[in-house]
Amino acid sequence: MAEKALVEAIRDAMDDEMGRDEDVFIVGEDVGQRGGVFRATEGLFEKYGGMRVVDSPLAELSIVGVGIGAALYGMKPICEIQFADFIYPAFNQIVSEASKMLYRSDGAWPVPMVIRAPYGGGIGGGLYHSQSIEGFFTHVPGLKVVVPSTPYDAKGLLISAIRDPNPVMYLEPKKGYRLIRGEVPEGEYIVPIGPANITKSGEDLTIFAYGMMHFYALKAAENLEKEGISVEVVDLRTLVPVDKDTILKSVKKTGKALVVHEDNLTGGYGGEIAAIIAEHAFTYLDAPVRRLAGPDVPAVPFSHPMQEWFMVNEDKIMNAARELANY
Amino acid sequence: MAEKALVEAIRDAMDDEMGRDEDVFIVGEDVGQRGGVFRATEGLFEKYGGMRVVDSPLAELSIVGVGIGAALYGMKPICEIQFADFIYPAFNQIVSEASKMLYRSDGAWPVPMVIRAPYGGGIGGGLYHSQSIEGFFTHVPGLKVVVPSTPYDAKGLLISAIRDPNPVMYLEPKKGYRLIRGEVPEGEYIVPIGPANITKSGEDLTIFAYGMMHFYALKAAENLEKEGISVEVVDLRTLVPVDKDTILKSVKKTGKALVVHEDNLTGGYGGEIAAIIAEHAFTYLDAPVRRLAGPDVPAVPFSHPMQEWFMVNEDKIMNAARELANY
Amino acid sequence: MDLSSEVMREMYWMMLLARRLDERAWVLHRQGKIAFHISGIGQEAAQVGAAFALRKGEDWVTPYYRDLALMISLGLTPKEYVLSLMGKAGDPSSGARQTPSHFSLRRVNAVSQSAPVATQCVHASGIGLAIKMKKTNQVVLTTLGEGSTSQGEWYEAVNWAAIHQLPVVFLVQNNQYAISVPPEMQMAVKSVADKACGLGLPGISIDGTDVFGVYKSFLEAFETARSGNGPTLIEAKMYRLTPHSSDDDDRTYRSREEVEEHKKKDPLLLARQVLLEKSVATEAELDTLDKKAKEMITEAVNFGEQAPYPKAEEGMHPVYFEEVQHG
Amino acid sequence: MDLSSEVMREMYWMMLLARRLDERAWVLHRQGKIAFHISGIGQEAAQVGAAFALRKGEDWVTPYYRDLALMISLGLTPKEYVLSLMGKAGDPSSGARQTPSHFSLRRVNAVSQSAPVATQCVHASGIGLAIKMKKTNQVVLTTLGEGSTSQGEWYEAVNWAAIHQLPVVFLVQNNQYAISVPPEMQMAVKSVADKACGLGLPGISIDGTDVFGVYKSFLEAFETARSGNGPTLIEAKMYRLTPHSSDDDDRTYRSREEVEEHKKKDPLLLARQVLLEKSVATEAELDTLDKKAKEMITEAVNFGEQAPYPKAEEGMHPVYFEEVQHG
Ligand SMILES: Cc1ncc(C[n+]2csc(CCOP(=O)(O)OP(=O)(O)O)c2C)c(N)n1
Ligand SMILES: Cc1ncc(C[n+]2csc(CCOP(=O)(O)OP(=O)(O)O)c2C)c(N)n1
Ligand SMILES: [Mg+2]
Ligand SMILES: [Mg+2]
Repeated sequence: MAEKALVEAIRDAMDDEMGRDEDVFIVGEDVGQRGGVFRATEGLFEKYGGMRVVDSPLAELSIVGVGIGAALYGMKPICEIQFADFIYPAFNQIVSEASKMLYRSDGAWPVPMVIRAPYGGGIGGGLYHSQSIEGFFTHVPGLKVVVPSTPYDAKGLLISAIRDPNPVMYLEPKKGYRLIRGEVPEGEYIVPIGPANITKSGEDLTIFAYGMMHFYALKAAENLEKEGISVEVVDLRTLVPVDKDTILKSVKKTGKALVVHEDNLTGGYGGEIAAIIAEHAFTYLDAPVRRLAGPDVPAVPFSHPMQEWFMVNEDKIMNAARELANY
Repeated sequence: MAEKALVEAIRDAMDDEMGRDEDVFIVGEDVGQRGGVFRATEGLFEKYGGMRVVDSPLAELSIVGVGIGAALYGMKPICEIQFADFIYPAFNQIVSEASKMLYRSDGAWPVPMVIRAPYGGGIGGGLYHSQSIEGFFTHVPGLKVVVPSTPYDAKGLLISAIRDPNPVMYLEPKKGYRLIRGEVPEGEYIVPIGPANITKSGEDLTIFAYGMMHFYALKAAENLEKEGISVEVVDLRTLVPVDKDTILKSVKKTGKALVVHEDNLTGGYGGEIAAIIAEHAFTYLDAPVRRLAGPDVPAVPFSHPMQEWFMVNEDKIMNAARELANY
Repeated sequence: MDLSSEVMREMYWMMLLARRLDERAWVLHRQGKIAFHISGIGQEAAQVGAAFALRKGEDWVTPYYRDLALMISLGLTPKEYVLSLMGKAGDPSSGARQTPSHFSLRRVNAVSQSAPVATQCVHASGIGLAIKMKKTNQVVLTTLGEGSTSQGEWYEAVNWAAIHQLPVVFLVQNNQYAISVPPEMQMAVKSVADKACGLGLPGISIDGTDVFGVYKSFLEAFETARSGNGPTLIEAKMYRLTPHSSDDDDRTYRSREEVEEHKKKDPLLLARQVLLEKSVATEAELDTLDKKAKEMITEAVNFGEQAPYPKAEEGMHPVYFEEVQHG
Repeated sequence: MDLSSEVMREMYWMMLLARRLDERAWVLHRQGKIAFHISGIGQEAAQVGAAFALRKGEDWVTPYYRDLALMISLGLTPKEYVLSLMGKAGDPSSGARQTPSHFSLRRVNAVSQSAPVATQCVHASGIGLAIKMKKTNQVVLTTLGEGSTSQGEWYEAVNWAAIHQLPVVFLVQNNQYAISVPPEMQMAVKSVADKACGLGLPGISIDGTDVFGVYKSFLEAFETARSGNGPTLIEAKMYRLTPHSSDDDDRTYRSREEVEEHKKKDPLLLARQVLLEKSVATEAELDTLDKKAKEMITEAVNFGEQAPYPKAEEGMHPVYFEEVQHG
């Protein structure tokens, strides 16, 4: 099995699925000859041609809206949004159209499509190349939301997403594109949409995270182990539909929950997880459910000191976990 | 003091402020001669003319974007979105622009504007004339979010919103436009943005609600009183910035919290309130924090039985409160 | 190209049936038997003319809410329409989830429309792209009102079709109003057809009250599209003979005289005159048709009144494809 | 209208200063002293020509990220620019919150721009509306790239200006690429100026490499706007002589020969030739200017390197106006 970077696993998944199924195509800005600004589609234009790797006009709502139309016809579009920060022009097409189409037609019109978007900060991108967007899209019934944190999951989840008969938002922790490496099998395999993954077992508290934050959480947990704090780590992987069972089982075991994301705190996805725990594991809790998240400022500032101030990282996770363990 | 309907109080606030300050103007679809599809701007076109009550083209992003431009220049636009359901085309202008402008310019460019949007279901509006949108907009640092539930607050909060130097989203529970009536003073007064309002004092549990749900919660609480259940009701009024103090004080007193909204449950604003309570009032809680919200389907269906199934109402609130009281 | 008498009669019949059904809807609304109606009265010629130029069941349509005559021409039955008017089970458009006239009919490739205007045009371009990829010789018809061309969504949709020479025909039904707002407040060009030159596709403006003339124009445009020569923008000029919807009071923004004046150019009367002049039908025959239409509609209304409402819990599904009941 | 020698020299100076500053930014990037650069090299003539036709400090500008020469002409100093390049405290555009070249300069009415393209054009129309309301004789200049005219936002902005005859001039800097995508993939018209006819305003296409010609065109357009005769769309044709940004590798999508060919039409060289031909300046004088520019820039870079970073906690503010430090 080859070791690959996250972005390579993503490319593999698209390449494989396009090879297997000629209804799968890619549409987005600079996905063609340029191979995507993060090189996620590198080589695919050369391999599959401009009718299957389509450079769109600079207009996100049309990327998604045209994708929806093609999906209604029976195709399986993969819509690439260049940076998650630029998805808002397409908000109406995602929220009003893709996600409501099946329900509003009483099941007549499924929309099998994937929306891929690189997200997250810590890469010097400033306010508009660093944003997390899951706080919005996990509030959209009809849409599934997936965030891989390992190359293995990235490939398996993307294949699942492409084959899923529903619209799936597939968020890519872009800081990890080349930083996160791991074993990726050749060829076809699936990581199902839905189940969370317990990536480290522990006794004293559970950290819930996803994407880059899961990467850091795991490192934090390993360090804390040496301090004698036994941390369980759950990689949520699928944010919608959320895997309540795994979450509750883990909290019921450890009695303490730390929910981590880099998105802004208020109204973020962590509130949902905290609320689920507070409601359904109340009698098992030995401490308040703690959220560690990005501060409530518009987005990640550019200048290094302010960026570091904004970003959740290994240290901040360790501090929060220590505090919670000592509660 | 005259008794007025909610929509009249809203109109009064705009009329008064436009009379006092000629930088205030209204822009939106059919706000002119038509007086707005809900008649909220009735008579204002005749009084102030087409340059201050501007019929926009049918294009929401331009309503907000043009409003932002005018606000940058020093005007105080009131942007009307005809139905909250149609705000998504303007999502980019609200989230990327209005809300981030001050921060991204290090304070140089404030955006004093109001975005008014009638929201909510139970009026036979079906999927696209019934939506609640606060779940999205309470996750946007830089934006304030206000929801009145009485005519008195409606006028006082709207005057505050118009005078506020920040972008304020002012959500109008449209089912209550004519249904909710109450005393409204003539002339100038203010209800400050920020503080929640304890509208009924009680001992056994607290219901947190806003808009129509507050209207029902209050009725439910009054009924429950007769059953011997003493319910405290908090009208949140301002969703962002949230009044943590009032929330926590109340929960610490009653030990039980029921959070109610008609927006979809998952990722909704209730998760934030529940998470705040779970984190900061943990040791005071005598029961799990309970959320009662719209189900996780795309929006309110049209046909009456399904609409009623969707909507949170007095009965459902009473049932949830009873259960919680008996925990 | 000369139309056979049979086809001319058929076209007249569709206009007539749609008209009588639409008129009955207004009556049902006044009787309190339906909650909402949005009308296509005055727009039948454009719709029927376009529909007859399509290959029914093979070509695709993304319609809008005034397209009753279009849908009837494609095969929507009065019974089906009445079910949706009444929010009854079996409504093929949405299973009574959407407000009436938000059409969908999978069996004839008529895609579900939502309420946010112009979104359907982007889907049409996506369907057109899929057709181009699949190299079939289908075409797509998409329709909307002139006010809705103010949306960026429309612009982006047309832009895609023009760049990629997609087989899409954009029908703009210019009925002189967007609720209360006239075209001069929507656009600075004299005709919607003028917008085509800025987007690089042919644009024509036609008399939307002459069903037979409309037919010819669409036959040409579809032929162009079918043979790979790209999209066409067609503005059909007409007049909205009714208030915007059953919620509207159009006396606030237009005079009765203006409306009466336009009734003289009622497309149904004009078509009737042509049939008589060309001796395609006699007065008596046409009166018989009228009787037949009314009978069918009365039967449909009775059928609708007997039909059950959806069960409340049907509102729960299908949010995701996995929940769709098959068979 | 003949330009005085002094003004011509001044225009050349601004182009030169911007060019040398821009070139230095690329060097700083290669040296690892700055994290990111996005360049205006090749676009200076259009920007300086437009800027000189403005009434500096009185008129308004909503610029875009390649407008270094425009901003320098308006009074942004090299020191200020270097602060933003380096993410240092005192950056007047954003206090180092945004990535470099996302300009804002309140003292000359240059509004803060974000990264999502075309949003600034809508603000320009809003500012234009405010100017019309206030009956001043100011004008607004808004700029963007040709690819960005694919956004619905741009269309809606221009539509507003055309309908209301607002004093806005839309400058489209057509540099032949949107990252990797050529104009043929963005639009089906031959020139961006052609888009004007569909929107009902005058549109012209000019040589964007001839600074003095550009100046004349803008003087006219601003005069038209100032006298209440409405907006103009100006396409300035040019070539992006650098990669899209410091993150781009343009060899993946265009040949070196193509780039070299266009260097012959470098607008700075062309301006220099004109000055020499018209004997407005001697070679020696121009070389002295060059030396002066380099000295100023070296001084600015030294200044920037000495300047402190913002403190980490400065990232906390100002989210709301209440937090703005006054004075
Ligand atoms: C995005 C959006 N904004 C607002 C509305 C409310 N609305 C419904 S129809 C309409 C007017 C449409 O006018 P036009 O496009 O001319 O079509 P017509 O109704 O005249 O056929 C408006 C404003 C909507 N449906 N969608
Ligand atoms: C809404 C949005 N989508 C995508 C991007 C990423 N992006 C930045 S610049 C650019 C190309 C812009 O091309 P053009 O408008 O021609 O301007 P140029 O850079 O050539 O001056 C893209 C796609 C963005 N900034 N905003
Ligand atoms: Mg119309
Ligand atoms: Mg360009």
